[in-house]
Amino acid sequence: MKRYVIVFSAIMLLLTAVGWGQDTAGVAAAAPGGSPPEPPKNVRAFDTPYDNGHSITLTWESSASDTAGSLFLGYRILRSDTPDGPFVDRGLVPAGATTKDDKGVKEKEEDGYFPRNHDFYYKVAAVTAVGETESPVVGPVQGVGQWYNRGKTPVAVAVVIFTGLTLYFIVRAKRGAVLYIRPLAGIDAVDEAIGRATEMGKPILYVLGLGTAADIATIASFTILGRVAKKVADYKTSLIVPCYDPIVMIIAQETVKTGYYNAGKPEAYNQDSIYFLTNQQFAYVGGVNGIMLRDRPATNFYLGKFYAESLMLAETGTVAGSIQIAGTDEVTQIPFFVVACDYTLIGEELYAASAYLGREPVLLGTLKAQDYAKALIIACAIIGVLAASFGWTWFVQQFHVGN
Amino acid sequence: MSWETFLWTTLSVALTLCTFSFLYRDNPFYKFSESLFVGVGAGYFTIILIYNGLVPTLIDRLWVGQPWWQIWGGRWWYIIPALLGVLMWFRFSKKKSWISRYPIAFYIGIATGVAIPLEMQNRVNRQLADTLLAPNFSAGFTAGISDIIIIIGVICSLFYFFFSVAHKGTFGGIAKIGIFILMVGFGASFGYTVMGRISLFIDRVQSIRDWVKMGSDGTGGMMAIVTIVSLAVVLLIILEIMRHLRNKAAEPTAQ
Amino acid sequence: MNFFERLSKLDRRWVYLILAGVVVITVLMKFSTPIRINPEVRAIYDFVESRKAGSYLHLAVDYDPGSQAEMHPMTYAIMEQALAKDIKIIMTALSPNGPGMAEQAMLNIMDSVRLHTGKEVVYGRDICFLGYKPYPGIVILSMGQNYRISFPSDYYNTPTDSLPMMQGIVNYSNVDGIVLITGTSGVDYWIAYANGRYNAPLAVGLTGVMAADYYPYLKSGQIFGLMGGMLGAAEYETLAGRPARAMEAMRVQVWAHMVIIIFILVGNIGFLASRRRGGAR
Amino acid sequence: MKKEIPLLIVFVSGLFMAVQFFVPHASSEFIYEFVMEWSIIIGIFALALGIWSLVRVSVNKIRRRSENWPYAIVILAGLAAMMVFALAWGGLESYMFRSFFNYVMIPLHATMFSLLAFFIASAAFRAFRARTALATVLLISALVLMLRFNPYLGPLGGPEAGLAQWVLNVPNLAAKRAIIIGIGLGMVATSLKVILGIERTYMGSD
Repeated sequence: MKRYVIVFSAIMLLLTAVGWGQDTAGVAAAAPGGSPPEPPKNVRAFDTPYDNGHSITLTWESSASDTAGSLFLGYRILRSDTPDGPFVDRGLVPAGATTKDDKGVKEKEEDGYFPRNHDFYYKVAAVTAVGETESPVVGPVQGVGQWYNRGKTPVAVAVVIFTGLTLYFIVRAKRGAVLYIRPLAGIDAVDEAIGRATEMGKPILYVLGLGTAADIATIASFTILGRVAKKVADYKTSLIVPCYDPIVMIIAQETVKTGYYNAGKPEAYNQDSIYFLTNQQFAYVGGVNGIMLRDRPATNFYLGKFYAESLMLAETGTVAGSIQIAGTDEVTQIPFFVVACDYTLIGEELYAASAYLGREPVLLGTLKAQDYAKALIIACAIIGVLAASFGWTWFVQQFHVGN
Repeated sequence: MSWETFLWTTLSVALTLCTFSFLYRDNPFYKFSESLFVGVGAGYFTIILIYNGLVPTLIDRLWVGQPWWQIWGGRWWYIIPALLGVLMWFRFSKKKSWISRYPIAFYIGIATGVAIPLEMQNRVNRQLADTLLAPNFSAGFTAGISDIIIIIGVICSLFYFFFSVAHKGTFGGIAKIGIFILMVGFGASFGYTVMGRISLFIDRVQSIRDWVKMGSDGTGGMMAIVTIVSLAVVLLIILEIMRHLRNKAAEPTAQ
Repeated sequence: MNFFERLSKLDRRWVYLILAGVVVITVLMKFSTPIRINPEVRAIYDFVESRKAGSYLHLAVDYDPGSQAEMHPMTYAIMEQALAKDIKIIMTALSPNGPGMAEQAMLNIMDSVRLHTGKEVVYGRDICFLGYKPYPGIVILSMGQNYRISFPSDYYNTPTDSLPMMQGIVNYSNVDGIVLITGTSGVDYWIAYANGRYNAPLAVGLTGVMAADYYPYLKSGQIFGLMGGMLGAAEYETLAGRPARAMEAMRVQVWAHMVIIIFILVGNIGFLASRRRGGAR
Repeated sequence: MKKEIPLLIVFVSGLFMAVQFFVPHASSEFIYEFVMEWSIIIGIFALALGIWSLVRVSVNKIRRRSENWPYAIVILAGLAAMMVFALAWGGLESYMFRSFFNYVMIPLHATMFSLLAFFIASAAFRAFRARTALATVLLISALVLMLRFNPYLGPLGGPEAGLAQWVLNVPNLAAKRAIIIGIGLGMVATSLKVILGIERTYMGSD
């Protein structure tokens, strides 16, 4: 009988301690037949570094009761506006943890608002089946926003180096330095493909993909489209550009117009050949597939952002007998283009294409900057791996980007 | 099963069959379903953008229950993006269409400005930091060798992407190893994806099966519709085969 | 044009037709593929099979609707097997969208057992569902102490103590083993806490994508069995002698893949043969 | 006025957003979120131009009786139907709008997507030929991955599954990483070219 009483009261206490349903935080109970846990030691509360200010970080050393195999449930974070309470439960952290960011949103009117520049007091309680033991109160502490995120320094350094390289090579190119670039099969094919369309008297289809005008891949595709449009105007071929996004359509119209203008044939430009189709992924695929089978373009360009439709477009284009040149920055889709298209611009080649097609020295200069950046990355990788292997962690840590 | 659901389901099965006919060749049935999809898709997108985009991000913020002309109670500063949006409409005019470049310039500027540090961090800094690991031989010999292969693979593949150096000699050799590694990766990606894609078609076959079942379990009328649709499909296939045979007979034999 | 050249230039529509034909036939026909049973799946089956009537099994259903296609067949197969052997099942759900999955599985199985064996499965006597609680790590720990800490009442708000089958069942030490079916990373908690701290025998059923990462735990003995994805579920259905949902999906997929692989091989044979005949070009 | 000011806007807003990335303060976050909303709102206004373009192209097709013009009517009918259903009867909750979504759009979407299964098969058949050394490597690595879950060939977790996992985790990872790094550099370079006004074809000609 006595055993049942003990079990029953232990259960009841556990329920209270873990506290589902009710906010019973702060009730530290001593249990019959067991001792309450040791409190966590050295609790510290401080402003979370490099954040927007709506967060405070807590750290502590494990309670002596938090050992493997024990019935230790975790740590409860308690917060108050005054040192004397009342303390509010800010969540439970599983056993073994020694840190927690107590944070919230910055909008005053929303749930979970966490005030900035406001004094708080904290306690951390060790929770077991038997009871809870709280640490002493720490504080006051305030969440403060920072103006520079030091964790991002490696990114800042990378951006500065890269921008410097780019500017340097642009200036050099403007002064007339001759830059070599290696041939790229996909680019060499562009002229041939446009010429073929002219011979066959068939149009050229240019698909900008599913990206919005805010996607850099789409922006890169615009720059290629401008060069292609110029050549198309030179060859007096027609161009079809069905678009997936209205803003993309508007920019594509401007781009093609510029291309025709640069070719000295602004009168040949027809705005209706660059149109909005639809904004549903597979409806768009259906529409473009239809164009391929009905207008039988001699050449299809797929440059931009592509998802599952990559292979559907490329296979239909093959059926229609078109030459296909593709390029995307979606890593998972590159293989499908490689398999099904005649020429594929792999990854970075997509971004290099406009410089290749335009052949303007300034643009070629940026390619040189990209190459130097890659050389730098390779050097860092080799040195870094060696450093890591010989335990020289300082070097490796310099590359680590914080949140 | 209600008639209503059955008829809607019949419609979707019919559209499904129309779409599948594309695999054979372009035909009026596919053209119909494709055009319908394009139109309905654009209409759906417009409506969603009005109700889930325009209303919550703009209208609800400008007008908070006041008479419509009085926007000061709301967050009036949202009038700025609205004006920028209206500037886009200058494209309807031939002469003034250049005004639309202002919002576009803003849009592009934001996109590229956000991208510079963000893509540098996510694609360059983070990927590089993940590469800087000592080969983990404590997890076994294979694991250690694999780590070394990863590092060598990354470096060789990066060599392939050099634009301003001729791919000749030693450099060309390293770049060649790089392109082989890229191809292994592409093959793996392709093979990995095949698994999931078949199930998409399985799902469509099952939905047609369910429709046939729905009809045969339902009233006589439903059964009749299922029969008519099925007969129509069979008839079309037979007609197509006959047309094909006739054309073949008319053609001079190949070779 | 010889046979091999013809083969390698086969019209794509034949490829489509054969693939579609194989899928349609395998969907409609009720045959089973010869599934080779892996020891890690058999271990789970044997474990359930060797339990005595009246013993207890804890079934953790921790997956969301998104992975139900792979996970439901596992849950169904194990429940059918256990209930047929009069093993009592305690169910829990520790993923936010899991309770709906668990309840659906439980109700369907109660019906189907009644239909197939005529055996009446009574809620509270043969099976119970304790429900969902957040913080999986803590819930798993607390259940090692006492089920009632996290689940003072079951999913339907009946006090746990008033369920006949829960009389005398305190914690993991009263159940013979835990089978966890999950598509979430909560599996790490189960391994670390339920097995690590309380030494409860644990077997897991995982999505195909996850499975490969958990073989090390099988080797180290932290889990005694593992089912991976649709194939794992199909293996289990085969063992249980009741091929059902997983088997259907599996036989279609397997045959469709075979078709694609055969096409690749045929294409290459045709290509290589015609190249050899054509000589060096 | 026509070109200089837009280029200045690109430069200023681009530079501002690039710097914003390094400032974690709440006021910087606020500006970021506000500016993102601006982009969304501009996009909504642009939609009118998109729909106008679709309608114009379709109407022209019908008027000129170009090839396949009847299907332009279907496009316009679908577009009009969805707009009328929602705007005239109960918005997003409208019965017809929802039914069209559930029984026209969803099945068409799923069916169009499922065509991919066939395209994968035909692409594999047509393109996976051991023409060159590179093509052979591609073919073999794809086959290794395709065979990994085949019960006719071996147990899950057996040697070929291990090989597949290795191909996925080692060479595939190396290839992806190199591609991603290259793409990152390309994206930053392209963005720089746009912000600096070196690349300006998108801005129009006059």
